[in-house]
Amino acid sequence: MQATETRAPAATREMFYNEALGDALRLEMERDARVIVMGEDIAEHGGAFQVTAGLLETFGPTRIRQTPISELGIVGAAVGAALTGLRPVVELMYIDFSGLAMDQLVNQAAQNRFMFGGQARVPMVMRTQGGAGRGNAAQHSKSLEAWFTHVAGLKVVMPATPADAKGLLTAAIRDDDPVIFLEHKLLYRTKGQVPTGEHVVPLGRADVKRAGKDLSIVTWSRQVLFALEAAKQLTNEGIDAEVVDLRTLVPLDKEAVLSSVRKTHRVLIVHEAIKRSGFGGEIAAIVAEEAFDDLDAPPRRVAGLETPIPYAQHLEKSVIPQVDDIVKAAKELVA
Amino acid sequence: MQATETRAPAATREMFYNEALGDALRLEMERDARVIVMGEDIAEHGGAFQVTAGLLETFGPTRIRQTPISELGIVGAAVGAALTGLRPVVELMYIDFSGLAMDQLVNQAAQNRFMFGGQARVPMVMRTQGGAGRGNAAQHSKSLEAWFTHVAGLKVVMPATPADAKGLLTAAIRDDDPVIFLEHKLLYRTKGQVPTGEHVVPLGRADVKRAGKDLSIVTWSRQVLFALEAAKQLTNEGIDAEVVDLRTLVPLDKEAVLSSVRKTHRVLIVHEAIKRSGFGGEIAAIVAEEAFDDLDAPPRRVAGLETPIPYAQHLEKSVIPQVDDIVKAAKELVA
Amino acid sequence: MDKTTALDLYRVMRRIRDFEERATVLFGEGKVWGTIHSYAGEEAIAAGVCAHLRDDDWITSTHRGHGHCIAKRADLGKMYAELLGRETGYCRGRGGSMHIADTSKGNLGANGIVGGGIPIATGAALTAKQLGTDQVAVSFFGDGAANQGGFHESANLAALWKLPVIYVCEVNQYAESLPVEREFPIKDLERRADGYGMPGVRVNGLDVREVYDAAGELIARARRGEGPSFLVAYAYRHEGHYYGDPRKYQTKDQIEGWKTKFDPLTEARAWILGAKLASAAELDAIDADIVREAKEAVAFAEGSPPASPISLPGDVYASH
Amino acid sequence: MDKTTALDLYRVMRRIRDFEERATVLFGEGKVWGTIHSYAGEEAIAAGVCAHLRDDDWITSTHRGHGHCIAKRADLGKMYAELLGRETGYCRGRGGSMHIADTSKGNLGANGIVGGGIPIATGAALTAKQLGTDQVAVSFFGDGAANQGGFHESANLAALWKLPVIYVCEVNQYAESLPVEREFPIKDLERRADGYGMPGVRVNGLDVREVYDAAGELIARARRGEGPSFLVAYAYRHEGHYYGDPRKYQTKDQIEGWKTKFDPLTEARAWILGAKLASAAELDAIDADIVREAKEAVAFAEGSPPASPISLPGDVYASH
Ligand SMILES: Cc1ncc(C[n+]2csc(CCOP(=O)(O)OP(=O)(O)O)c2C)c(N)n1
Ligand SMILES: Cc1ncc(C[n+]2csc(CCOP(=O)(O)OP(=O)(O)O)c2C)c(N)n1
Ligand SMILES: [Mg+2]
Ligand SMILES: [Mg+2]
Repeated sequence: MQATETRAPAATREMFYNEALGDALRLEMERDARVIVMGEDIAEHGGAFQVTAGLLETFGPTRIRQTPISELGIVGAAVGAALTGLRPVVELMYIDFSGLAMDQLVNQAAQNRFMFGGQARVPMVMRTQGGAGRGNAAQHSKSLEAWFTHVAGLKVVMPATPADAKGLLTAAIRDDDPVIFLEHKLLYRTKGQVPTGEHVVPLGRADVKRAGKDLSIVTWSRQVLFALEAAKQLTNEGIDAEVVDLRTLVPLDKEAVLSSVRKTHRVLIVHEAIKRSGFGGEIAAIVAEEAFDDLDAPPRRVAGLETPIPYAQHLEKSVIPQVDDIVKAAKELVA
Repeated sequence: MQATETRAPAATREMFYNEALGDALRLEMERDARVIVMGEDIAEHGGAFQVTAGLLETFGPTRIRQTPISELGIVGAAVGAALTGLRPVVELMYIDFSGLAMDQLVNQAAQNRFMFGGQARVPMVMRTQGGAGRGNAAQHSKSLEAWFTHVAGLKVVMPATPADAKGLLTAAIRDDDPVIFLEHKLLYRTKGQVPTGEHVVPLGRADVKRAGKDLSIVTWSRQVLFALEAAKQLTNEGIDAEVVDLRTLVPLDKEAVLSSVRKTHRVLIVHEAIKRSGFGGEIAAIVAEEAFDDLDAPPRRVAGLETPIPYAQHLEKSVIPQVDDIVKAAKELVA
Repeated sequence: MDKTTALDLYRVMRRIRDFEERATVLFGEGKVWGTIHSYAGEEAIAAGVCAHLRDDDWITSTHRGHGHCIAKRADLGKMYAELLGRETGYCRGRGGSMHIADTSKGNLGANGIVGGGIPIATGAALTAKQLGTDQVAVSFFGDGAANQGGFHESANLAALWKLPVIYVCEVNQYAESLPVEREFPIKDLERRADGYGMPGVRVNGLDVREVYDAAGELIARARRGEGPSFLVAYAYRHEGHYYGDPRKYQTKDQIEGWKTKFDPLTEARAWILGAKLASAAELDAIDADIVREAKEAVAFAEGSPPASPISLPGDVYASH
Repeated sequence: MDKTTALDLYRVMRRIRDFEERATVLFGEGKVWGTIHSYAGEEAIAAGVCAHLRDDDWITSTHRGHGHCIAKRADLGKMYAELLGRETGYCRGRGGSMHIADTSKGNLGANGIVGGGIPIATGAALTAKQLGTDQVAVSFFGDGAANQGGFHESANLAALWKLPVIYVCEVNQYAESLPVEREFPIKDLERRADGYGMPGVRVNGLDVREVYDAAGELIARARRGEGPSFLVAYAYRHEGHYYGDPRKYQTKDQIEGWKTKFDPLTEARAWILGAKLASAAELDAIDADIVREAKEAVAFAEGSPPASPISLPGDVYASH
């Protein structure tokens, strides 16, 4: 089963990103009794980022299962539950903790279907959040999407807006494969119009968040907001940037990237994760391989410095891409 | 401290790759009492791939510490031992098991120095092996080097030959940072001339294993052997391929790659890991970014298919690059 | 114990032993690729436990998983076909010995990660609890796996939530080359159950009656909603860790002597004959039956087409 | 207990309390970035344990680590400087509250990964064993961390190898919003020690004498080469999980009442006065001293330059 887009979006309402996620969870839990949520701090407290706030009251402690601190055990239990008929959504508080659960995600969830010759499905979602910007330092600020994209059998989703967050989480829950759903800690309190009621954004479709003709900025998650701001500033310089929000890294909407590049002939890839072996390398490689002759300039990446995330605020800012960095790179690229 | 190259290599002797690794361990253990080895099955049995064979007899069970099956605990103990004065070498039997120990590698070992403002060093080596080709299926055959290269604070080494294996392992043990040392299960029984006595290959230096002028094949680990074989076959087609063996992925010898590409104007990147977000994407991106105008053709990658590794022999072969695949891609690239 | 039950147990044990012997031969002939791990010596455990399980109960198994699979009533032809890398194998040749699963019988798979199945069985038990059924999950794992963190986390979770899962630890004296006394600082592993407030029961894993009785109680308890338990069965690994293990770490007695000194099949036969539950002829007839069915199964496997090429993304993803 | 020891314990506890109160104010003033976790209510544990440790003994600490750091005789100025993101901080502003380390005093660092320090302390103990010294390692961690797989793996390893490590579990009634009775299926966590064949000792973590005595024995035992142990200290977290925690999961009594009902400092004062080890005036003088030194420390921090820019690769790699 793969979720298909809802045609006529209902009315919209302004929501915070975390609220939109909570809305998706609530609707899917109402729709399907097999959907349960597991994780730390998700019940009375409503989750470290208040995504599950209020769900305990509606669904009770058997469907909103607050767990002890046992990441491997929890994720593994979700794998087992998914294999046997539930559709668990696990909240892992910080993506940095995924190192503890990687075995169950990579050796089990991702591979079960293939290893068992198609006998199994693992319809689970692991929601977690990454990124710097709150002074949480090196063990609570990483961006690790590239790890998951390098695993055959996982899908990887990274919404940038409240509406996409809701629509993609709905699709992820309905998907029959394990989905790694990556939020950003600084997006939770961003606002946007979100369709009320059922809202599905199919996995695997990028979204051009701003059309432009001079260069393509390919990005995802929080950097979409930075890229949009940069694009705005760039108009002052007479530069018209297109902003392509990948939304889903796996499956990748390669055609969206390539067709944008074929139009603008220049590509700037922006992500918060460290540059070395970040997913931006993959995008740059694909563009270079498949749109070489369309490029009027080398592909270029703006990404995090190759360092753990420091604590002090001015240091933290200095190691992850800022709007200015995007503007500067875009200008150089177009020059 | 960083190891520097030994100048006048002593006499050489033909050794298997696993023997060369054992030789490095033995010499370093003789040289420095702080070096200990920990891992599963490494004592009487000599390790799953016979790298530590004979070491128990010489160094006894306190320095050749065979452990229970507790990957997180073992790797974490190595971190603690390294922080306090030992220089542990951990053998993790299969790289696929690193999912269990990722937290200690990534949140602790890699980041301690930075997080503590330079107070600490973590001189440890995690040796493990990856790759397909022995019918061990999806949980014992992965190539996961890209994960480790995406972590600030780790170094990543992947030797292709017995001599490099010995020299790089020596350098890794002497290095003051955590080094992920990745062997390949199908290299252990390959042979080559290896300097006897002390032999150091500094980290961070690629090696041109074959000079050529028509294209650069950039690769590492077992695929170096495939690339050399392909280069041989390509001479029949009048194609003269250069084979650049990266040897160390972090730190990367970027200059070696770029200068080869500037000479040949064509680059083919080959690795066994799945292509999506493999380290080849990083190389392709760097080449595209920094040698765009030198390229006469798009960069190209030959890599594993995006699937877990299947069991059956014919299937296993079908999902990882073979010599023929390299030959074919090279011909197309040069055409 | 009644005759039918006794003979069923015997039959399962013999079927497992026969499978392991035959798989070994096939491996020696170069027909099996990769690695295989023989369950010989431990048959009473899988047989005694799985006798209480319905097809809708779940198990998770290990790298040494043929026995669990057979005890959970797998089709032998599909098992052999998998070892031979055929399209008719349980995993269409994609999994091999270390990943045989049979979801139609509730076997959630052998596992190449030591301890990997423990959290998964715990999750299956959560499904039963969540859906309000009386299904149970059993996780089989070795002594070595008991030192994995996943065991600790799962046991705590299961006990906290009173999940219907039985953790069955098969102490076969080794984790690869590491003898059990170098794995644990304690002798009686079942003591660990107390730390989770669950029953810990020790059984002689050579005696299928003892396993059967103890497992029966723990499984019934789980079905009644009384929560998880820890069953520790002590036995001996007859063969090396894997086919081809040079066994440098073992004495001659351990290599040769154990097979006869500690053999659950010999014990089962002696018990059945002694208790006059069946005659030697009846047992021999069962043995013969098993050989016959095994030969048919191998023939089926050998006559089957090789695994079909990998098809992407369908082999990897369910939704695409 | 002699007067010096008693007053030293009191002094450390008071210093910790003062630090937490002052850090809270600084946080409220927007001078501290990120998150802080107050150790108020648990001071007797760090003080009682670390009193037995030499500078060359090691500890690993937690996200709630200020107390351990201070008890291990850290420089307060460098601690405040770290919270304020200054170059003179322990980690040059790179670590912050959750990563303060002081390797010169054997503090191998606070840790943002719950349970992350447990294997590391075990490894430090391995160093002591390997080098034949009588150093010991202590791992402090919370009740929540006791359910991490790393605890299980480390405890087994340490007991097996008789490593000189003491696992000190600080049961402060919560793991974030999860109350202890929803974390464990058992009430007496110290029972888990038996599964590793190590002593498990329960102490009242509000009573610094009790902690001191129990820790003294276990540490001496470790120094004598008799192996690891598990010390479980029960206390109460006075503040929320972190600065700003809305504490929706707690009652008014838990939020307000616990601070006074379960206060190790009140208890220590009462004990010292009751046992006539010192007068109220002497204790007040200590308190005043502590305020003075704290003010100096804060002034040092506030007068220090901001953390210098990140320098690569030197900040990340030692060899380059
Ligand atoms: C996580 C992990 N670590 C190590 C291994 C390698 N390995 C395979 S089987 C085995 C021994 C397992 O011992 P035990 O659990 O007692 O099972 P047994 O083989 O004795 O049945 C080891 C170490 C593995 N497959 N997975
Ligand atoms: C591996 C991991 N999981 C979850 C968290 C989030 N977290 C931070 S503190 C905490 C609670 C820890 O509880 P406990 O060990 O009892 O320590 P306490 O905070 O009570 O001192 C949690 C869940 C984390 N930091 N690391
Ligand atoms: Mg065993
Ligand atoms: Mg706590």
